[in-house]
Parts: sequence; C-alpha cells; structure tokens
Amino acid sequence: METTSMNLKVTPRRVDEETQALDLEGEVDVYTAPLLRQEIMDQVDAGVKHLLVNLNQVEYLDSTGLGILIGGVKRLKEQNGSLKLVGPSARITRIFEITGLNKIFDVYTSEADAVAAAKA
Amino acid sequence: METTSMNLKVTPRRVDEETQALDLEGEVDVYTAPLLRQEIMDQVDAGVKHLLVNLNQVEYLDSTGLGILIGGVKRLKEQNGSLKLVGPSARITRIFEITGLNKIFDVYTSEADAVAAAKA
Amino acid sequence: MSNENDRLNSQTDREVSSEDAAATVTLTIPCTPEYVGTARLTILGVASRMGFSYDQVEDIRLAVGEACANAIERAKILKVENPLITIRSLVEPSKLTVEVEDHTDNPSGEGIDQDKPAAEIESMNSQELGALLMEILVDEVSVEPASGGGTRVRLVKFANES
Amino acid sequence: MSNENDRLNSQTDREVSSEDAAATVTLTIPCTPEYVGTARLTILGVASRMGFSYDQVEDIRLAVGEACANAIERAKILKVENPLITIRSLVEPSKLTVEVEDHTDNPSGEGIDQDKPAAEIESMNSQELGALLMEILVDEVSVEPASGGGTRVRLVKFANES
Ligand SMILES: Nc1ncnc2c1ncn2[C@@H]1O[C@H](COP(=O)(O)OP(=O)(O)O)[C@@H](O)[C@H]1O
Ligand SMILES: Nc1ncnc2c1ncn2[C@@H]1O[C@H](COP(=O)(O)OP(=O)(O)O)[C@@H](O)[C@H]1O
Repeated sequence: METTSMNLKVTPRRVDEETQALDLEGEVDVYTAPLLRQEIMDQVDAGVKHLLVNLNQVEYLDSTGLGILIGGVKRLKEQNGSLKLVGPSARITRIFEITGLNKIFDVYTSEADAVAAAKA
Repeated sequence: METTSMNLKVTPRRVDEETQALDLEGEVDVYTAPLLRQEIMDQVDAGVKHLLVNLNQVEYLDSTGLGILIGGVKRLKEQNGSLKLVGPSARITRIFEITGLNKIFDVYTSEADAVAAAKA
Repeated sequence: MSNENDRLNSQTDREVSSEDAAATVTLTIPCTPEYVGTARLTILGVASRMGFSYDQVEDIRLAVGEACANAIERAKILKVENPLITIRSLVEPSKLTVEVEDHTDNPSGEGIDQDKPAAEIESMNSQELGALLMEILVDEVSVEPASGGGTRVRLVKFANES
Repeated sequence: MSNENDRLNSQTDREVSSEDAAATVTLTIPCTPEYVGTARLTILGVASRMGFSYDQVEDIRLAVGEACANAIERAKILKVENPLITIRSLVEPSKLTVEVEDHTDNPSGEGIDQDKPAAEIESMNSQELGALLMEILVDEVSVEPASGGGTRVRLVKFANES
C-alpha cells in the first residue's frame, strides 16, 4: 500500500544552455534536506539561470524540504532566474495547497511546460 | 524500496470441476494466518480435490503461515487430493529452500503448470 | 459439488480487520535526523490498522515527522547530549493520539495563523512551516512542558465516522 | 558557463548515507498479533539504514517477526493479562542486535536441529519452524530469562564487510 525509501538521491541533469534539472528520488526530510540544499547551492554557484526540480519520484516532503525549496526560489529570483517544480504527486500537490505554498511555487505537470514557461 | 501491506486478502476462485484456487494478497503472518486457515478449511469442507494457493501477491510469509500451508498439504493428501503453491516471489522461494520446505511443498511458477500437474 | 463451489465463489472476499481495542505503542529513538524515518514507519504501521484513508495516514505520518523535526531543532540549539525522543501512540476506537516528547527545552511562542498572505508564508522558517503543517494535518495539536524539562507535543486525529 | 554545467553533469550522484554511530531504538507494543506488523516496519526502518542488502533486511524482519510470534504464543498459553513486548535494537557499525523481550514465562527446550529429513520438517509445529527460521536468518540467536520473569531473545546480524 505504500512504497517507502529511506533515502534521497539527487541527480543533476543539463536541459539546455541556461536550464538545469535536479531529479529527486526518495524522501526529502530533516535527514536528507541538507543534501538538497547543497545541490541547489552548487547550481546557483555555477551560475545556472533556470532550475527545474523534478519531484516526480519524491514520496515524502516535510517542512525542512519545503523551506529549502522556498530558499531556492528566492535565490534564483534574486539573480533574475527561476526555480520551478515539476511533476509532484497528488499527495505533495495537496501539501502545497493546504499550506498556501502554491502561491509561491511555480508548479508544472511536465518538464516541457516548465521549460517553455522559463523562456516566455 | 519496499511495498508494505498490513493485511491479507483471500479470494476463492473456481478453476474447474475439481480444482479451486485461493488468491492471496498481502502478508501471511501471526495476525492474518487464522483467516488463511479458515479459507482452506472451508475448501476442504466443501469437498474440493485440488487446491491451488496463489502466492503471487504475497510479500511476507512467516512460520505461522508456513504451518497452515503444511497442515493444508496434509489434509488434502489424506483425501487423495493436493494443495499446490503457485507463483511465490524469489524471497518466499528462498524461505522454502532454507527451511527445507521445498521438499514438502509442490511449487509451480504458473497456474497452468499446477493444473496440468494435478491432472497428471 | 458444483453447487457448493458456486456458493464459495459468490461469497464476498474476507478481509482481516483490526479489533481496535485501546492499546499503546511506544517508540524511543535518538533525537537525530537519521531516525525520524524509523518513527514515520512505526506510525505508518499503527495508523494503517485503524481505518484511516490513505491521505489521513499520510497526514499523521507527516505531522509526527514535523514534531520530531522540531524536537531535533531544539536539541541542536540547546546542545543537549545524546538526546532522545519518545513517541507514544494511544490507539482508541474513536481516535489516534500521538505524543512526541523530547527532553530538550520548552518551546516559546504562540500558535500560528493559518491564513497568512503569500509574502508572509514565504518568510516563514521551516519550524514555523512545520507547526503550520501540524495544525492543518491533525485535528488537535497541543504543546506542553514534559516532566523532566522537555517538550511534549500531542497530536490527535479522529477516526472516520462509520 | 557551459563548462561549469558540464562539470556539474559529470559529477557522480550524491547519496545520503547513514553515519552508523551506535544508537538504540526501543519499541514497546502489545503482545498481540495485530502489532507484530508495526514491529516489523520499525525494524525495516532501522535495518534499512545500515547497508544491509535487501535480502538481509528481509531476513532480520522475518526473524524479529518470529521472535514476536513466539512471545505471543507463550502469552496466550500462560494467559498473561495485557502482555507487552519490548523490541530493543542496538545499531553499531559492525552489527545490528535486536532483543525481543516479553514478560511471559521462560521457554523450555533445546536449540533445534537444522538438518531434519522431510518427514520431520512436516511434523514441526509453527513455533519450531519459527525457531528454525531465526537460527537460519540471523548470525546469532540466544534465548535467556528476562529480569522480571519473561523471555529475552537476542538476535544478531553482522554488517557486510566493506
Ligand atoms: N514543538 C512545537 N510544536 C508546535 N508548535 C511549535 C513547536 N515549537 C515551536 N512551535 C511554534 O512554531 C512557531 C515558531 O517557533 P520558533 O521557531 O520558536 O519561533 P519564535 O520563537 O520566533 O516564535 C511558533 O509559533 C511556535 O508556536
Ligand atoms: N523464544 C524462543 N526462541 C527461540 N527458540 C525457542 C523459543 N521458544 C521455544 N523455542 C524453541 O522452539 C522449539 C519448540 O519449542 P516448544 O514449542 O516450547 O516445544 P517443546 O517444549 O515441545 O520443545 C524448542 O526447540 C525451543 O528451543
């Protein structure tokens, strides 16, 4: 009834000249969130403009993970870029809605949509 | 990494005149084993000759469940029938092997093979 | 015999269901990030037996995870040595009560407001977000000092009427 | 900038891994069949962090389940009122030790033989099968009286050399 993974895997993947994706797999929680923070920081330091965080394989996201995503949104906005979220599950979409975080995050069903929006 | 189900579901299904299948789904453990015992007993009482226990969707099987399957094998043998196991996972096949229970159970990969063997 | 088989085939599938007697499950883990996942699995086991929906079970799991994350944050700030968290689940027919108790320090601050505008949500830190999530995800949240100088967060989720 | 992106793409994926410090996780459940599943989930959480293979984690989970089933059987025979089981996991870099302690009665009987012929296996009851499984699935099994008049089963599984 429930797929559980104890860890988080973060895989950076280049999309185009100014767009980078981070494919996440597993749980983003108080244990694994520092890894996500580091990966986002690495991208910011490397000068990426648009960052797509692919949540498709994320089954658990807690406030620590949400806090880091909010921080990422702010950082990339400061440098006139963007951080977009791609493909969250129904469960995680619900978390965005009940917390009001859907007002802050740009959420896309598919990566193609997110890339198109970044260029618009 | 792991699919967990807290329960066992047992669905009886008629295969042919003298063959009945029990499709199991979930965990066979000290909690759910009484249900399996009852279902097997119901089949024996109804006069079934060959009983196929479909383990395809069973993700956990403990000694209580093994004991009930052994009891079922004995009961059906007594009335010149058979109890055959169908489609266990690699994990459960390993349990049969390390305990030596593969010497007692008739195990088949597919239901068709089990039916053919019952008629032979 | 074919009649008997028909009777068997038409019977509804039997499922094992919980007896729902009052019972307590107690888990003690190190108050460190590595073990919060273990606490969530234990709570998943307890809540799954209780007739909650998938979303309700996930709500409880996340709320307990947030209470643990808060405790870890406090233990870190206060530099507690070898801190522990105790998670006590009281299973009753009508509700699940989970008490998350640490031996760090008492929290200050008030309850938090659920109708903040976007700018304010954006400036919330993750502890505030965690407290907001607990408020939303379960039916009752209370925070009180634990005996021996820590904090006890009590989360209550009511079972479905049926 | 394209050079920097290439550097990022070529870096190996990072994974979070456990620090494997010595730690204790303690779970207390009712000594009844409904809660054995919860104990197995907790053990899954503990063992999954330790670098065991999938099969090793499943071995530990089944061994702990068997120890609990034994305790439940004893509690039932002895008609203990509101019996409890305590499952204590000691996580060390080199091994996982799980103590399953009940407050029922001490077991009698000897260790069991792993090379029985088929006829004897067929006549084993499920408690004997459970004891056989524990012996096979973990590296060390010991059974001793618990303080206060119960039984403590200690299961040890060694971590992979690496
Ligand atoms: N353990 C807790 N359980 C529930 N709410 C908590 C807990 N700890 C803190 N809070 C709430 O989280 C919010 C933020 O807490 P904190 O980070 O201590 O901020 P501050 O002290 O600046 O208000 C506060 O509104 C407080 O009520
Ligand atoms: N808690 C336990 N842990 C390990 N082995 C046990 C435990 N309880 C019983 N056994 C073993 O299981 C076997 C069967 O036990 P039991 O059902 O008490 O049968 P008997 O008393 O007839 O030997 C015995 O060989 C005993 O050593």
